Amino acid sequence: MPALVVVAVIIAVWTLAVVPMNAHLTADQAQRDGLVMTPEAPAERQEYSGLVLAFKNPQIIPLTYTQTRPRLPSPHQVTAELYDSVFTKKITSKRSLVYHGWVTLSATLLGFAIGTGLGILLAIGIVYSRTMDKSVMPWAITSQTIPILALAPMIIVMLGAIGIQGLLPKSVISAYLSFFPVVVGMVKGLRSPDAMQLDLLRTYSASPSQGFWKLRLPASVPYLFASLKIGISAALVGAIVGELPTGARAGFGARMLVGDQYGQPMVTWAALFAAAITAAALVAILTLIERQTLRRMGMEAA
Amino acid sequence: MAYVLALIVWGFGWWLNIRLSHSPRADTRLFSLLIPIIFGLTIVVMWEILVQMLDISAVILPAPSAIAARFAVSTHLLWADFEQTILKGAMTGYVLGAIAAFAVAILADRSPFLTKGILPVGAFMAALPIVGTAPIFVRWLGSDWHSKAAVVGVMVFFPILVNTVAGLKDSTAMQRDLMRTYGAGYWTTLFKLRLPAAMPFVFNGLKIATTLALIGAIVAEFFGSPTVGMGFRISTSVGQLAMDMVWAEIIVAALAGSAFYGLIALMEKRVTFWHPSQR
Amino acid sequence: MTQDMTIHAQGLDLTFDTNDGPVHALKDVNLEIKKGEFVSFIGPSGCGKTTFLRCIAGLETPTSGEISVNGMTPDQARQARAYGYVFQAAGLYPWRTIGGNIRLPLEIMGFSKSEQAERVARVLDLVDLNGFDRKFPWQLSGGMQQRASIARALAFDADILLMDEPFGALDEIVRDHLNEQLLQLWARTEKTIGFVTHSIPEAVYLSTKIVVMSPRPGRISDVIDSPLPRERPLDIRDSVEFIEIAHRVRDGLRAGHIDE
Amino acid sequence: MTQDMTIHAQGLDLTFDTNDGPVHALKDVNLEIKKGEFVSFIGPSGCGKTTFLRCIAGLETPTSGEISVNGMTPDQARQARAYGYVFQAAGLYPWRTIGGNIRLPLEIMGFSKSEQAERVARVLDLVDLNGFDRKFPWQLSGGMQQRASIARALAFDADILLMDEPFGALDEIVRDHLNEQLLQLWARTEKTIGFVTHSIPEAVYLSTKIVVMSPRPGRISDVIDSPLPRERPLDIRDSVEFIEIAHRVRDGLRAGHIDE
Amino acid sequence: DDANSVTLQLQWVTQAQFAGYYVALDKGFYEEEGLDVTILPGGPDIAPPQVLAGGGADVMLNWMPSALAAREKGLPVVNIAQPFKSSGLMLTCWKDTGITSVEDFRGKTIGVWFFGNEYPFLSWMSQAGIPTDGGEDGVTVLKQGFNVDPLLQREADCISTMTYNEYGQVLDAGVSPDELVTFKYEDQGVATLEDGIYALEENLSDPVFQDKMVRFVRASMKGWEYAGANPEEAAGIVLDNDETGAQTEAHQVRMMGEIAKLIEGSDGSLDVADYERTVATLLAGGSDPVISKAPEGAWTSAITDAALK
Ligand SMILES: Nc1ncnc2c1ncn2[C@@H]1O[C@H](COP(=O)(O)OP(=O)(O)OP(=O)(O)O)[C@@H](O)[C@H]1O
Ligand SMILES: Nc1ncnc2c1ncn2[C@@H]1O[C@H](COP(=O)(O)OP(=O)(O)OP(=O)(O)O)[C@@H](O)[C@H]1O
Ligand SMILES: Cc1ncc(C[n+]2csc(CCO)c2C)c(N)n1
Ligand SMILES: [Mg+2]
Ligand SMILES: [Mg+2]
Repeated sequence: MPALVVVAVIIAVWTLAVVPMNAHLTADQAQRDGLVMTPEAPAERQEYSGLVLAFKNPQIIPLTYTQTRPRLPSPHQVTAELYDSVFTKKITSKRSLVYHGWVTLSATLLGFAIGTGLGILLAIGIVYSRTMDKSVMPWAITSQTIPILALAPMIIVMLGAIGIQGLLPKSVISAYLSFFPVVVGMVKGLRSPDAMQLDLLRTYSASPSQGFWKLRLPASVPYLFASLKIGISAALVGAIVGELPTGARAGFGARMLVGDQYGQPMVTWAALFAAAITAAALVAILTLIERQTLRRMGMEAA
Repeated sequence: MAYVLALIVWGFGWWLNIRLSHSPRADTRLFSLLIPIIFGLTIVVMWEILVQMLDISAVILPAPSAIAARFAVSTHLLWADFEQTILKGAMTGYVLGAIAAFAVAILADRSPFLTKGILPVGAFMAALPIVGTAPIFVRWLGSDWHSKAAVVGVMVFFPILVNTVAGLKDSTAMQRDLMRTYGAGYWTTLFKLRLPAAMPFVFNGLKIATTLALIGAIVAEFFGSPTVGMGFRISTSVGQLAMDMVWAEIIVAALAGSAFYGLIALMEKRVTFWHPSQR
Repeated sequence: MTQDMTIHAQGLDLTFDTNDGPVHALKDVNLEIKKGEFVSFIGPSGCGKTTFLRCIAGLETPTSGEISVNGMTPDQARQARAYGYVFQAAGLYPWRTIGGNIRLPLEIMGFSKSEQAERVARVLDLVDLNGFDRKFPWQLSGGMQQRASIARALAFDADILLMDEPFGALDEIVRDHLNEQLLQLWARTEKTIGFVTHSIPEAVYLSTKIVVMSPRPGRISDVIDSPLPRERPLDIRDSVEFIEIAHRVRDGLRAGHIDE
Repeated sequence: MTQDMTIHAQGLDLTFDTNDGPVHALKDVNLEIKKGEFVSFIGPSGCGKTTFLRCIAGLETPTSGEISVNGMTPDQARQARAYGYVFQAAGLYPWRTIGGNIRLPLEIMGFSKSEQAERVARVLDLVDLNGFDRKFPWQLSGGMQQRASIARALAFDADILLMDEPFGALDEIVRDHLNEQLLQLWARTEKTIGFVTHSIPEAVYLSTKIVVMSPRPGRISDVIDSPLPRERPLDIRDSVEFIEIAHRVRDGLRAGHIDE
Repeated sequence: DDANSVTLQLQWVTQAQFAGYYVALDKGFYEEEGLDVTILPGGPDIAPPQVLAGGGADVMLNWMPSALAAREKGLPVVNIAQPFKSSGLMLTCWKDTGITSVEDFRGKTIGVWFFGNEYPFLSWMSQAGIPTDGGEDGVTVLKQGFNVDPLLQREADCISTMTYNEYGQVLDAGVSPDELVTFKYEDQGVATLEDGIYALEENLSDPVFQDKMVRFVRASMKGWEYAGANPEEAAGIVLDNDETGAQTEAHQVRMMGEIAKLIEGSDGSLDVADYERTVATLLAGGSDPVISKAPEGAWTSAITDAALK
C-alpha cells in the first residue's frame, strides 16, 4: 500500500516534530514539578527555539510526548483518543465520534446532493444560455469569494426566522461550498467536445437536448467526477463550518470548538482526523464509482 | 406589492441581458463587463426594494444604500483590512500552497507508487476543515498573518495538486509515443509535453483555489488576529450588529476575489489558447 | 432554379481569420449538383475541399455568395436531416462502442430499437466489421475506425451523402470493395453524393461529375462531366474513356500545382 | 547476427486484452531488415501493420518473441535516438505552431537555435508548407497537418525512419513529389526506412523489400525482394518488372482477404 | 402554542454559566409554569440580538454593553431580568512580565474578546488614558480566540478570562496562581453587567408575551436558586444537556461554584445602581464611546416585579 508508506513517513516526521513543538510548555511544566531547567526564567526560554531548548534540557524530551495540553499531540495520543471515542463508546452515545460523525455526515450528504444538483443545473444553464454564461458565471465566482463564516449566521438567522432549523441550514452552507467546483468542472466538461464531435451532431440536426445527452454529458463525465471529489470535501467542510453558528451542538465542528475552548486538544485533533478520514472515505467511494463508470464507458485506458 | 415590483425589476434586467448577450457585440470586452454588471445591479435594486418596502431590520439585512454609505466613509479602514488579510495572508498562502502543490504533483507523478500514496493523503488534507486547522495554526504561528497564510496554503494545496496530477496524465497516447520515439527523458517529456498539456487542468485548480484562499484568510481571523483584518472586522462588526460594515467587507472580498479570479482566468486564456474550451 | 437541382452554389467566398492574418480558403466558387449525381472533389491538399463540403452541410458560413440545398438554405436542409457526413478523421465518440457509435444517428432520428439493431448489423457487415460491434474505438486500427465512421453515415438514409476522403486509410482491395458497394448503394437509392478523394482512378470510377480544385485561394479549375455509363464494372478502369478522363483530371491537378 | 542487420524480429507474438476477450494482433512474425533497406508493409486494414511498426520502435512490447534493432533492444535504440516516426494520424501538439512542432525534436536533441531555424525552413519547403510556419495545427487542412508531421520526422537525421501511411491523405501529385523526395533522401543518407502504405504502386515504386501481411491474427504472408535498381525514375512504373511485382503483391493481398 | 412557548438564545455553548436555565428545564420548573421552553446554545458566530431580531428566539442572554450597543443600532432590546449580580470578567497576566498595575500595561500585548465583548476593556483603557493602538506607551490588542493559548504560549502578556472558565483553564494547564496577576473588572470599577435576560421592546407591549416572560423569569430564577444550592447536581444537569459530549465533570463543577458567586445577591431584578454604573462606564469610552448617550427604556422592572410578587 503506497498510501501507507507515505503515511508512515508523515507520522515519522510528525513524531520528531513533537519534541521542538512542545519543548517550551513541557519545560515550564517540568520546572513547576521541580526539575531544573536552563535557562531558568520561562520568559527567557522563549528566546530559544524548541529544538535548542530540548537540546539544553534532554530530560524533557520523553515528557514532550505525554503532555495533556500539547501544542502538537504525539501520534499515539491522537490515535488513542480516536480509538477511545470511536470504538469504546456506544455509537448512540454523545461521547462517541461515530454519533457525531453521523450528525455531520447527514448534513454533508444532503448539502452535497443539493450543491451538486444545483451546480449541474447551473452549468447546463451556463453552457446553453449565452445570457446566463455572460451574467451568472461572474457572480457564481463572486459568490465564492464571500466568506461563508460571515454569511452563515445571517443565513441561519434568516432560515430560523421562517422556522427552518436543524439539518437544512447546515446543508445550505454545505451546498454553498460544494456547488462551485461542480459548476466550474461541469462547464469545462460540457464544453470539452471538440469541433468535429459537435459538427457530427449538427449534420444530424440533433436537438439541443440530444446534444446534451449524447455528447456533452458523456464527454463531461471525467470532469464531473474530478469536481465531485473536490465538492464532497467542500461539502463536509461546509457542514462542519455550519455547526458553529447553529449553536455548536453536535457533530465534528462542535467537538473541535469545544475541545479548543476547554483546553482539550486531543478532542479537537481526534475530531479533525475523524473528519478527514470521513472525507477520504467519501472520496474513495466516489473514486470507486468513477472507475466503474469510466470502465463501463470504455474511457479508463484511453 | 414589493414582490411584484421586485419581479418587474428582475424581468427588465433579464430582458436587457438577453438582448445584450445576443447582440453581435456580445463578445467585446465592454459587453462582457456590462452584462454581469447589469445582472448585479438588477439584484441590488431588487434587494433595496425588498428591504425598504418590507421594512427588514438593518440588523439582519441592511439596504444596499446603507452599505454604500458605510463603504464610502470607511475606505481607509477597509484598505488596511484588505492589506492585512488579502495581500499578506491570502496571497502569501496562495503562492506557497501553489508552489508546494506543484512540487508535490511533479514528485508524485514520477512514480505511480507515489501518486497512489500522495493523492489519498492530499485528499485527507483537503478535508481538514478550516474550523479545526485555524485554531491550531494560530496556536503555532501566532495571531498575525503568518498563521492565516498557513491556513490558506493548506486549503489551496489539494485542488491544485489533484488538478496538476490529472493534467500531467492528460496527454494522448500518440503524443506520449512521439516523445518516446525521440528517446526523450523524463524532464524533457515533462517540459515539452506534459506540462503544456496539463495547463488547462492546472488553471482549473488555480481558479478554484483563488476563492478558497480568500475564504481561508478571512475565516481564520475568527480564531485569533490582531485588531485589523477583514475577518476581524467582520466578526467584530457582527457582534456590534454593524451589518453595514459586514457587508462593506463582503463587498471588498467579492471585488478582490473576482479581480483575483479574473487575473488567473486571463492568464489561462493566454496560456491555454489552444484548448477547445478556449476557442 | 429547377426542382431537381439539389445543390446550387454561386459566387461562394470564404476567408478564415487566423492569428497571422486572413486565409482565403474559397474564392468565387460556382457549382450546380443535380439530384442523384455522384460528384467527386479532387485537388491538392489545402485547396478547400473540406471547407466547401462543410459549406454545403451548413457547418461553415461563407463570407459571401449563396448556396442552396434542395431549394433551402443548408441550415434548413440540416433541420430536415438531409445529410450523411463522413469526416476526414473518424471522429468516433470514445465512450461509445463501435455499435453504439453507429447507433447514434439512429437514436437521434428516433428509429425503433429493433430497426436500430438491424441497421447496425447491416452496415457493420457492409464495411466488413462484423464482430467489432462491442469494441471501443481505441481498440481498432486506423482504417477500421474510418470504416466504422462510414458505417455510421450509411446507417440512416440521408438524401445527400457527403464524404471527406472516406477511403484514404484503406487498402486497395477493401477500397475496391467499398467503391463497388458505394456505387450499388447509389444506384439503388438515387442518393446525391459529394465525395472528396485524392485518388484520380477512384474519382473517375465513381463519379458522374468530377470537380477539380486549385489552391490558395481555393477555386474550381475544372468540372468534368463523366460520359461513363451508370453501370460500372471494375474493369471499366481499363477503358479508353476512363483513361481519357483520368488524363484530363491529372492535367487539371498539375496545372493547379504549377500555378502555385 | 551480422553487423549490418539493422532490425531482426523472431517469432513475434502480440495479444491485446480487451473488454471482450483477447485480440491476437501479431502471430509468429519473423523478419530481417538490413541497414539501408527500404521496406514497405502492405496488408488489409487491421492486420497489424501499425502494431508491428510500434514493436520495432519499442512502443509496444511483444507478448513473446524477440526483436533487436542495431543489435540493441528497441528501448535502447530509442534512447539512442535511432527513430524518426510518422504516425498514422498527424498528432501535432496543439499548443505549438507548425514551426514549433517541427522544432520540437530539434530542441530535444539539442540543436543550436540557428541550426533549428535552418532545418525547419528546409523541411517546410520539402513538404511544401512554406508560409505556414506560424499557423496552429487546427488552422490547417488534414493533409497539411499530415505533411507537417512528416516534416517533423525528417527534421532530424534519424537512422531509421518509420512511417505509418504518411501519404494517405495527400493527392497524387503531391504524393508523387514526396515519393521522389523520399527516395532521394534515402539514396543520399542510407537511412533504413519502414513504410506502411495501402497503395500497391507506391509500395513497389519505393521499396527494396515488400512485406505483405494478412489479418487476424496478423501474419507475414509474403516477403518480396524487389529487383528494381536503386535509381528509380517515375516512369519505371511502366516497366515489366514493376508490373510483375505489383501483381504478386496484389495476389498476396487478395489471398489475405479470401482467407478471412 | 404561542402563549406558552419560549425560545431562549444563550450567548455561548452549553456550560454551567447557563446552569439556571438548564436546571429549570430539567427539574420541570418551566413546565410547572405551563411553559414549553427551548434552549438554543450559542457559539462563536452567534449574535444573540440578531437572532432575536430575526425572530429565531423570544429572549436572549447578553452582556449589557452589547445589548445597549444593539439598542443604539436600532434594535430595541430591553433588560427584563438580571440574574448575574457581579461581573466575572478579568485580565490574567504573567507575573514575570513585571505587570503590577494598570500603568504597566503600556507596551504590553493583551488578548481581548471582541464580538461585542470588547466594550468594557476599551472603556477601561480610555478611562486609564492608555491608547489601544499598539504604540510605545499603549497596549497591543490581540483578538483572542476561544482558548487560553495566547497566554500559555506567551504570545500575549495578559488575556481576558472569566473567573468561572478561562481562569480555571489556565490553572488546569499547570500554572500556579502565584505565577499570575489578575485584574478583575469588578475591582477596577469598570464592571459592566453580564448575562442579563433581554426581550424585544415591541413584544413586551403584548400582555400575553409579558405574562409569558413573567413566568419564564420566575421559573428561571427558581432554577438559579436550585443550581446555587446544589452545584454538583446542576453541573450534572448541564453535562446531560451538553450534546457535544466533550465537557468534563470536574470543569463544570468548578464553573458552577464560581457562577454561584456571581449570582449571589441577585433575586433576578436589575439593580439600578449597577445599571447606572454600567452606562457610565460605557459612556466614558473616550473618542469612540460604545454608546453616545444614556439610553432610555433599556430596562424594565415590570417583569421581575410581577415574577417576584
Ligand atoms: N490498443 C489496442 N487494444 C486492443 N486492440 C488493439 C489495440 N490496438 C490495435 N488493436 C487491434 O489489433 C489489430 C491490429 O491493429 P493495427 O492497428 O496494427 O492494424 P493496421 O494493420 O495498422 O490497420 P490499418 O491499416 O487499418 O491502420 C486490430 O484488430 C485492432 O483491433
Ligand atoms: N479553422 C480554420 N482556421 C483557419 N484556417 C483554416 C481553418 N480550416 C481550414 N483552414 C485553411 O483553409 C484552407 C483550406 O482548408 P481545407 O481543410 O478546406 O483543405 P482541403 O482541401 O480539405 O485539404 P486536405 O486535402 O489536406 O484535407 C487551408 O489553407 C487551411 O489552412
Ligand atoms: C465570539 C465570541 N467571543 C467572545 C464571547 C464572549 N463570551 C461571552 S460568554 C463566554 C464564555 C466564557 O466562558 C464568552 C467567551 C462571545 N460570546 N462570542
Ligand atoms: Mg480536407
Ligand atoms: Mg494502422
